[in-house]
Amino acid sequence: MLKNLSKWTTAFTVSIFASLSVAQAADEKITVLTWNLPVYGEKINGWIADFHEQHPDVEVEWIDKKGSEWATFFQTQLAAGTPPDVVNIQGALWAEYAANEQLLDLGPYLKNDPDFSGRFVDGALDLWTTDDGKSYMVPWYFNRTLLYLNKSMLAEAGIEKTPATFDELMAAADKMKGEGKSGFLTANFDWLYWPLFKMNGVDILNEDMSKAAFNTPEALETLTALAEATKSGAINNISWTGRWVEPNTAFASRNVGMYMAPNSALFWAASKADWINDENVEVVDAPGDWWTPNHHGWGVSASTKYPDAAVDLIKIATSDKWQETMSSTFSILTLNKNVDPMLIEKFTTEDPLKAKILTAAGSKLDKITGYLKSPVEARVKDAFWTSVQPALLGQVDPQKALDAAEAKVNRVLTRR
Amino acid sequence: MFLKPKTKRNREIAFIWMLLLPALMVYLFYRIIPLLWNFVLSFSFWSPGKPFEYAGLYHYEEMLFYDDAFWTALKNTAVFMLATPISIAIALGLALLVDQKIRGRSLYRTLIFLPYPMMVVAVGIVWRWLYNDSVGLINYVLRSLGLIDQPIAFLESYSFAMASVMVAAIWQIVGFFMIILLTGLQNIPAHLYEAAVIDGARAHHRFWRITLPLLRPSIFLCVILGVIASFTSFDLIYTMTGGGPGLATELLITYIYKASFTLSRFDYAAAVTIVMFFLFLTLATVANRLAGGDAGKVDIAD
Amino acid sequence: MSLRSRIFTHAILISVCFFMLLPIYWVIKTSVSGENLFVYPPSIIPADPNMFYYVEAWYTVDFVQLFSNSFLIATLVVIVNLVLNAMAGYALTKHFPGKSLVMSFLLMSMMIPFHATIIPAYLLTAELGLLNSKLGIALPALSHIVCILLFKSNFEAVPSSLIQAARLDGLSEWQILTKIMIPLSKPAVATNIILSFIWSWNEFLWPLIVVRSPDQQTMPLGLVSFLASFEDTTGSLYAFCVLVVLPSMLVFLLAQKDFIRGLTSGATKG
Amino acid sequence: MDWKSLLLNRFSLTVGVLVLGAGLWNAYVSVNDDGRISGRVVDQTGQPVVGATVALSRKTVSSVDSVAETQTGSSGEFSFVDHGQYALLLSATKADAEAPRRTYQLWFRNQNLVLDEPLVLLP
Repeated sequence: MLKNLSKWTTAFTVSIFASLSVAQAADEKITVLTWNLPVYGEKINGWIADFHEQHPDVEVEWIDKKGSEWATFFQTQLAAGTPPDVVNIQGALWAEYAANEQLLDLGPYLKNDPDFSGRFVDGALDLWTTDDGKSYMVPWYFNRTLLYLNKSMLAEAGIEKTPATFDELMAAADKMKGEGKSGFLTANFDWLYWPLFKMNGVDILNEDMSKAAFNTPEALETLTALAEATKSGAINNISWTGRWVEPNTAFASRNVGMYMAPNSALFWAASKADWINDENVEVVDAPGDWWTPNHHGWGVSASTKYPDAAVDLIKIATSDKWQETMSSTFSILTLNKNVDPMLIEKFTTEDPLKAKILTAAGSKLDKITGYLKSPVEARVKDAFWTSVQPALLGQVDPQKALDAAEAKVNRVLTRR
Repeated sequence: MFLKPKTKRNREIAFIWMLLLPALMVYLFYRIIPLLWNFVLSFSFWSPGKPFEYAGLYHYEEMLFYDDAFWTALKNTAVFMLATPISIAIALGLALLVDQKIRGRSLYRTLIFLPYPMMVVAVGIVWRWLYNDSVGLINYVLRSLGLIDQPIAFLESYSFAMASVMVAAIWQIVGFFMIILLTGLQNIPAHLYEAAVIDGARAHHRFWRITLPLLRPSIFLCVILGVIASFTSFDLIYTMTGGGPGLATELLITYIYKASFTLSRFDYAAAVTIVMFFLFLTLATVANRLAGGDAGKVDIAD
Repeated sequence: MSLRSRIFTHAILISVCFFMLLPIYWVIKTSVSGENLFVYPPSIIPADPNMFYYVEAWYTVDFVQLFSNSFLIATLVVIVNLVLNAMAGYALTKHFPGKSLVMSFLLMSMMIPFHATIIPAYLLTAELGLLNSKLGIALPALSHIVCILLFKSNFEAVPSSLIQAARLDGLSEWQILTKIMIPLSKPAVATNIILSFIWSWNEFLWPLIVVRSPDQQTMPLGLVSFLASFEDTTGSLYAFCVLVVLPSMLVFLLAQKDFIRGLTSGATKG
Repeated sequence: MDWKSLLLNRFSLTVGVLVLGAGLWNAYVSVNDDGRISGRVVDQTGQPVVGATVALSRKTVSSVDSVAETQTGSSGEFSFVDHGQYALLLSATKADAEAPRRTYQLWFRNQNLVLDEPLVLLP
């Protein structure tokens, strides 16, 4: 009986193993991980074809994960010691992996290949360069915050001058509020709301990123003003609760006077609402010209077995040929010297608003704020935001919120 | 004479373990070993690709004295768990109704159960949209009935977010509980009621004295499934609110996930996991005592 | 039952059913009308319904691949669950040293949240060489404790006289399990099938981690990648939701008679 | 359980119906999926337009990709083969005149399509 059973069990186990386990990867293979681009498959297959011309013997595997699950996947792969070779990382997340020595310094590759390093807009590479001069990523596509003005609402409220300071911005927002209408809206994920603080001279951290620097009287004033404006309806409270769809939709519904968001957000809204065009929308820099990026770059895992091949794939991905496709598919800047002007040129007649927005997005690259090249960036963000969000929504006293945020952020910076 | 039964008994025991082993292996690999790993991790500093480093009670201290998010998540979890007794109460009411000899009762049973097989991610997407403040159905209905003037952003409001998520969770599971309780109801021997009627017991007496005590195993099963469901509610919270606004709907399980993968503090998340495990274990032991002691008896058909 | 209480009962049940069905109706309505973000007030009956969102959903993801992956995994999970749970359930009806230890081992396992164990579980699966395979996705779900307990109590309800008779007939323990116990425990089998199918079909986080290549993706992953490309604003997303949810609904609707009747008839054998 | 009840229970029946439906649908698709589009371009007065450029494009999430172009023939007719789309946009231009973009949704990829109404060039 026992014999029978074990025989049966073995047979069963063997058969399911045989039928369902997939043979593990081929010998030479590099894996590419993208962020939230399942629709781009065809084009990525194009890169792979180009790549095979150079490396006929190296297989390429492409994986895409949605933004919210990207980190979960990547971290698990890191833990297992099998990170994808070529990774597309959003925002400042790379700093953490770089600090943990999980990303390759691309500096030598950039130095050895002037064509590679020379294809990017001046200053573009700095976005991913650390203080000690290491370049961990190269640009793939670039978004940054701008201020979009709903012209008809501004005209209705009798506002002729574009707000140039925080106070003017708040005053204008207040004038435009009304039944179902609000004056100002911002996207808030990552640090996208930070220009509001920066235009009042508030920084997140001090110079050497060792301590919180935001608990100042200016910050208190800013926070109080934002909370009051939110309460009065001058600021749409989706600013502090929405993610992506919600704020974009709110602006698209034409009831919001001013919208501070990355350019891709506006294009998304424009694809849903016809009224968003050159006639009805003006685009300007936020007061003080401050902006926060929402950008994507390419890096190579430090543990890759084929660093040269991985870099070659990145070169293909950032080449003029494929960046042209990228830029025209998504109407997006690539920080590629040759490609971006062509894209803007193409839109000047076809869609003047897009041309204007992209021109603005590609300028004043030094006015960046809310971008921490810190390994604990995500923790600082979480500590700050979970304390300050309730204050913005009128749940907590602003000073208490700032104190709590400061304590938490400082603890994040000192703990291991 | 003496040896033979012993070997027979031995063989029987070996056979029993043969039967048990495959299932136990699954739990060993995917529950117990990971738990031990978490246990070790909770006393270390670690991040993916780094070696373990002894940390002592660092993470536990952090949790107890510095991390208000943990306490909020704990409190929210306690609140969220109320969804289980609420669903059981509603399910019991429904079970009593569909247990009666009425026309179309099997149709009612089916329809009420229908939400349960739905994928939680899809349920989250749908409910998020029903709750939407500008175009959501719920706001539309409330506004057209004149109950509210201003639309309510349910999932973005501190006061409503948790309740809104709980409504969705209850909506999904209540039919399942109803079926389990219905099973229990139908297994209560009819003669007990008949005897009670003869004794002159009123309806509510019969309910409290006969129905409820005899339903205890079924109710306990619901409680256990409810606890498991509150783990899987991760998907629901994750798709509906992501724990927000602020920490208003952050549960322990979503907090563990966030600490691990968003903040890459796996070591700290492990400590929270261990605390959560012992909390639930205590809770289950207490519930088990209340249910009569033998959790093994728990079942649908008893 | 008086007429009044009958009407009262129906009124309650109808309104409950209405509440249960409303979200489902709403998904279906949107999947054929696509009206969503910019339409207020929402229309109750879809204006100009069409099936083109389903066409778009179908072609946006490799539906056949997703479906067959999910289906194969669910089938594997259901079959192995039946075998493992019935075996373990049968073993637990017997007395043996260490039984209470096993019971507490099982109950303890139930208290461990799977989401907190992803990384070690992943590392273990990697050791087994089963990453990115259907078996790897299925492994953690191959047994469910609730179903083990279910089998146990169903088996305990089988009259012992029947088992004695079988023993006298010379049936081995294994034959008793397969020839007597399981045929007499249809309710447990039906419940096990439904529950393990639903749970496997809907599992989201574990496949997300284990799966690397698109050809191993399951339906929930397809849904999430759908969200990534469309956010939640299009009719095709809801069309895909319907397609995702349909199979588990279908399994339930087909088996529900056995499921509900099966469950309710459990004790009559005792 | 004999073969009849095995065959006629609701599980086999449901699966059978589904398989049958899928089979019929696939048969229908394979007959009609040559991806032929044919139609005509006319001007405002209804006269066929010769030599107009007809553009076939598709809408993606964020842009409109052009797929193919052709010229109308002597009676204003045009056709495409093997278009490979399940939803497509058609527009026509000649000199300054332009026919507004029209959307066609199809039941399956590469479905044959005969335009009921001609594309009308507007100045």
